[in-house]
Amino acid sequence: MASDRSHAHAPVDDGAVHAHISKAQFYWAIFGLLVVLTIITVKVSYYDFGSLNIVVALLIATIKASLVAAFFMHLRHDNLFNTIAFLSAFLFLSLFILLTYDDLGRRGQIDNDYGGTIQLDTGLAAPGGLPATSATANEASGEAAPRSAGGKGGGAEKKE
Amino acid sequence: MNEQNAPATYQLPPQMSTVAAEVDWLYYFIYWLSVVLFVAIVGAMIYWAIKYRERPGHKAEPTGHNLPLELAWTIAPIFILVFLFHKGFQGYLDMTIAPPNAIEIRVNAKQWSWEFVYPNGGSSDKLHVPVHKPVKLVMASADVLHSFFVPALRIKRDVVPGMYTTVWFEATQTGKDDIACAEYCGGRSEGPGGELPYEPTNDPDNPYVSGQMTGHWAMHSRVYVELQEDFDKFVKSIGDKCDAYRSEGKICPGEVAAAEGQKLSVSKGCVACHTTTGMRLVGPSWKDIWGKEESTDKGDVLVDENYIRESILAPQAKIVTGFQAVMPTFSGQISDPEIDELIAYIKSLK
Amino acid sequence: MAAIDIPVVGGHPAGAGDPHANYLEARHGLASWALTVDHKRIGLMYLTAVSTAFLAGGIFALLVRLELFSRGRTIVDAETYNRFFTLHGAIMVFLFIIPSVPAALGNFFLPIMLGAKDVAFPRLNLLSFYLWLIGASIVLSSIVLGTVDTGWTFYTPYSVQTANSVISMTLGVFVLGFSSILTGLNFLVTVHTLRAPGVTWTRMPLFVWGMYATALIQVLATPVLAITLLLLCAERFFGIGIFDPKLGGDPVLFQHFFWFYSHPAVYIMIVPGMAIESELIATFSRRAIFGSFAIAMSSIALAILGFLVWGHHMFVAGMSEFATMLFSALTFLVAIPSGVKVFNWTATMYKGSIVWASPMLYAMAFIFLFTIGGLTGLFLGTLSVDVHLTDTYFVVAHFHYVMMGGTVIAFLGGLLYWWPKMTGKMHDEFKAKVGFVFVFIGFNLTFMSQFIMGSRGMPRRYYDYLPQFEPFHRASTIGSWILAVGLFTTAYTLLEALWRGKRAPRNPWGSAGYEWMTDTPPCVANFHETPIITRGPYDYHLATPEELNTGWDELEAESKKG
Amino acid sequence: MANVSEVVAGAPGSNGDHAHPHPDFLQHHFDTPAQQFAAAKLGMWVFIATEILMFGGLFCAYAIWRALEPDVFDQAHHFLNKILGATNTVVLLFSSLTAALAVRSAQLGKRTQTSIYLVVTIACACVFLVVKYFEYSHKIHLGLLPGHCFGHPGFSGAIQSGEETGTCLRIHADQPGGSPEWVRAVDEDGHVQLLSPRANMFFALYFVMTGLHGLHVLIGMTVLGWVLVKNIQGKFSTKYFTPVDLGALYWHLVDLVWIYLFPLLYLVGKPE
Repeated sequence: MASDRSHAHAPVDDGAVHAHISKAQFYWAIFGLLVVLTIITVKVSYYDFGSLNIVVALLIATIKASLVAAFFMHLRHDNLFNTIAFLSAFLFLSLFILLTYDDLGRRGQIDNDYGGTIQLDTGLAAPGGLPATSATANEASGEAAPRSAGGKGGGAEKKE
Repeated sequence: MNEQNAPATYQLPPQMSTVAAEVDWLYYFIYWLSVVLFVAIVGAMIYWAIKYRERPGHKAEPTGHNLPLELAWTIAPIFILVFLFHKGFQGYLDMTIAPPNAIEIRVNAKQWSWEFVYPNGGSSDKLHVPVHKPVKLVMASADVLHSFFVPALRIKRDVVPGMYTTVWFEATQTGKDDIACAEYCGGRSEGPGGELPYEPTNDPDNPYVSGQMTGHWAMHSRVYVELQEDFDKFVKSIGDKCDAYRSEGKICPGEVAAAEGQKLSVSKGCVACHTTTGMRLVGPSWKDIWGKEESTDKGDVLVDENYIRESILAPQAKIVTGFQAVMPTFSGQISDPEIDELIAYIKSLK
Repeated sequence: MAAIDIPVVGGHPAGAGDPHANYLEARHGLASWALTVDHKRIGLMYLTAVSTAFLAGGIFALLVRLELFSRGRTIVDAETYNRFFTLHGAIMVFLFIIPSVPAALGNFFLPIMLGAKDVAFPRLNLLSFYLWLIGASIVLSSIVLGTVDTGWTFYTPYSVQTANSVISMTLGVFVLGFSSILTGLNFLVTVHTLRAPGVTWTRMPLFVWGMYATALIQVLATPVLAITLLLLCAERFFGIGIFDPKLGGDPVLFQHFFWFYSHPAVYIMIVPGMAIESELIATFSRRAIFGSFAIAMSSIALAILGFLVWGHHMFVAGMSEFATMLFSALTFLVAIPSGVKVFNWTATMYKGSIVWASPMLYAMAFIFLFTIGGLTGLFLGTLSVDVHLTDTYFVVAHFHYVMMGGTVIAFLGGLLYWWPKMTGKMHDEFKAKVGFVFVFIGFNLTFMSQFIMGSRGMPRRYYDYLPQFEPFHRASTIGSWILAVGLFTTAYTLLEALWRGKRAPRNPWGSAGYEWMTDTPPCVANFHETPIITRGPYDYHLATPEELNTGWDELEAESKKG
Repeated sequence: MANVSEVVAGAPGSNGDHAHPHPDFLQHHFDTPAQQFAAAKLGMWVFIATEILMFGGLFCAYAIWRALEPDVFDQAHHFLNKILGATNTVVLLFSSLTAALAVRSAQLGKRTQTSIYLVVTIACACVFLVVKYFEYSHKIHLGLLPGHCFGHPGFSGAIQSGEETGTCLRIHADQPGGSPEWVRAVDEDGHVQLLSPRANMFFALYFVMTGLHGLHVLIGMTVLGWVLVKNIQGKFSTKYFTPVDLGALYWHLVDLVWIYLFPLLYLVGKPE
């Protein structure tokens, strides 16, 4: 890592700033690509891939994001550590989401009374929360219940 | 924890549940492990600090390297840690997953009281359980986070609004212990008449009497571990006597209903805010309130069945002048017959 | 130090004064402090600020202990008590410990130890200080506006329902968060871009490594606190319901959000303490730190592992069994780097030449107390035992042993150690040692008794308690008084040095550390010319006698002449 | 001091180093413009990382609630207009392009060109906000403003229960066996939908996420405006264009966040 200083002086160590300058047309090309991807992502949203919907959408979004980061934000020709700093943010964010989901997404899977929002036998919603009627009325209105009786755990099971 | 059974050891309360022994064994294992490590580290530190103290003619040796040693004290702990994790998780599962034959008792927590509802619908503010029988508590909170903690049973579990949590135990000996709230849930010092008095008692069953400052710490209750027959007697005694009449299609006599209502006023925590002595607390006293014209923010109303029912289910609807709109709704937590019984009780206070 | 007069090239910030002048005397007047961009002056201002916060938080602590001295009402009513312990926690955590070592001592010494003239962004550095001031005043304004009684953790739904000035408190903490981020960002960039020639990553002082690890956490964790507090405010203002069960939200989700910051924050608090510890042990053992690279790496390891274990604050909070298992397993990993550090420090003293100076006393106390704090962590990481101990005084004692027995003790040691370099004045060693004895005894009395009542089942945050706990509470309260005496003695010792202390030489402790190679107090540019580093900061066997010379004799001679 | 600090003329970082002149934009504690530039860039990237984690909290909340209540989210997302969202996406992407071009012309020292690109960027930002304004007002008109008054078209609920701390939703929840209001409204595809009170969560996340993003748009506009002024004053050159670069980086971040917000809020879910 001690190479940072030389990075700072790269490429020629005369102390002056040597930024990589791309052609204007190149930037326009990237923009065109981004617009195309935007159109694609809207178009595919009219087809149903079931649980893959979010995967497809995020995949395209990630391609767009990488284009912006790599070329508009010059990461491609920038100090490597900047890229590391940038990516580490996503790493820690994913840790945050995954470990949190490991709780909320998997409650009530071993014992339904533990972590459920609705009692299976009585159908009573836990006090202090939204009244159960909102769930039952939901069925009445012909929609799927927002949360199955299994509560959060149930919701998660449905997804898996 | 309490006067009957003094702490089992200097550090830990008496063992009254099947998991206690396991937990305590692990506790003392870690304890002695720590003592050994602590003595080794601090001992070496002090010994060297004296042996190699700066003095004329003594010079520090340049630090060498000892990779094996460093690797040793990096890797060796891993084995201990894996062992601790394994034992700890085992114990945790034992106290989390209740056996299917467990008696189910519902626990309703609210600021600042516990209510225990038994399979026959009867409820009390103290927990009675049979000895040598697995008991599963299904807990819910009406307002904020609470935590159900019984030291001698080695169990603790947060009670979360909008979600059910459970905890189970099997008591190994008859006796008593304290139930404490272990998750901070606020407090109250001010009544409408200004600052509330405060004087704890030495009665282990009721150290904090109602009508005083209350809060997180005062959410105290007791667990009584009894022989099966005593437990059965107790459950029967709190069972709803009016049910008997209703089951025969008869109307429950006023005085019986009133007696049931009185029990409810305690178990539902009404007494925390409403006295029956005429003393003014957070809410109006129930003494002589029946049939009275009360002035509310929505004009005068007659205190009758309808008004009381409404005040229990939708407390915010009409607020008696001079009182705050602080009462939570009991809708979903109290049955119609129970409301009738409370009404009968309030009637009887005339 | 050979002052070869070569003008420091490059524009100097308006009013930094002559780069070769003593930074304290380079310029005078209030503006020269209020508008300074000199990291040393900013460090001093931070030091004053956090010390004031420490005093405030300490007073609340004493009040809390006093209320608990006997059963029933002792001095205040229940709600006031709840506000006291909330303020104690919030002030100590957000106003004192988090900025204490990095922003005060780190600001002062990190650039010097790198041979740099300043931190990378001096103006941001000053901004961070003023953000601290603003944040602190908002937090304290909440006292006037009704005072928060939620505990420093602001757990929902209570924090949404309670009729207190939660918003001003959270907004204040929000601002403080930015001040902390700016400090961390500054340190990261400084370490990466401003190391003097020869200061390779392996030669970087362990104090700098600690600051670097801390900065990583500050930068990566604090933003999540910011969004958490914003959501909490939105919850109170509009009731958007993400954390409020009444609206379909989940209060346990709030705890995840809160602890994703606040657990790493624990390492923002302790890693700097460890960083100081390494410097003290090396200097007063006259010996390179044993396995110093391992210590550096363990700081980084702590910084990263710190992000994976937040769930151990929530073992009984209603988490899924899966998450509980995972978090418990990950939690144990933290023990390894912590252990490595303690072992290495102890091993360093072996065959050293131990100087029983006041900073070294604190350094040894650190090992003593931090070992207890760390080992009691094993109880709490072990699930089945934690179920019994969590939310009791055992936890309170545990984190005080780590936070106060670790960070604060190291902070005091560091202050005594660097005081001569910062102020140019030497404190009275005897008074310092007396202060230490009181601190050490008082601290252990206060918190050891809390371990026992905790394991016996005394829950936290109680205004009143059952009769069987009274003796322990009594002992704890008396201990807090002894502790207070010790702290005031130490504070007096340091302040007394300012007007009565004798002039300090360049290297009063005879250390080989880089920071001692420049003037006492340092010149505005830190070094008269950028140093070329050719040895490690602890290489006593490579350091020349001239470097290790304390300079006391020269001062003697001078004073005889003059 | 012998071997710790000595003067080596010309050694990188030495104060005695006269190898290159120190222009006035070079701060006292840096040795070379390159060093200062690298520091500034790294600082900006670290700051960007913090911004990502700040939004990260919201993305986490979104991920959790969407996983727990997929149906509610699916139903609710039909109330967002894909076309408007896509338009805004393209607008932001274009502003990103002009920002990048502004940096390029700054690097080449073309002052006027830089100014023009910056102006275009800021203009796009305004367009974005205007579109957002229309989207917001439509939601509020439908009564989809999350919180106390969810389900009360245009705040009317707030007025209805104005005397009671304005908590429309809670009051409904507190009525005897009462449930919070169900919202009957026409979604963007013209279907009448009956929204469960739990849909409040989706709109809470929608308004908080886009709101915080909108705030960043405003900040970005301010930053770029400041850079524009400096540029017009001719503070920048081929040797020193750091502020333009950093300002643009910040703007790209705003773009990045939106690139994820758009599909997550507007597109994810079963098509009608």
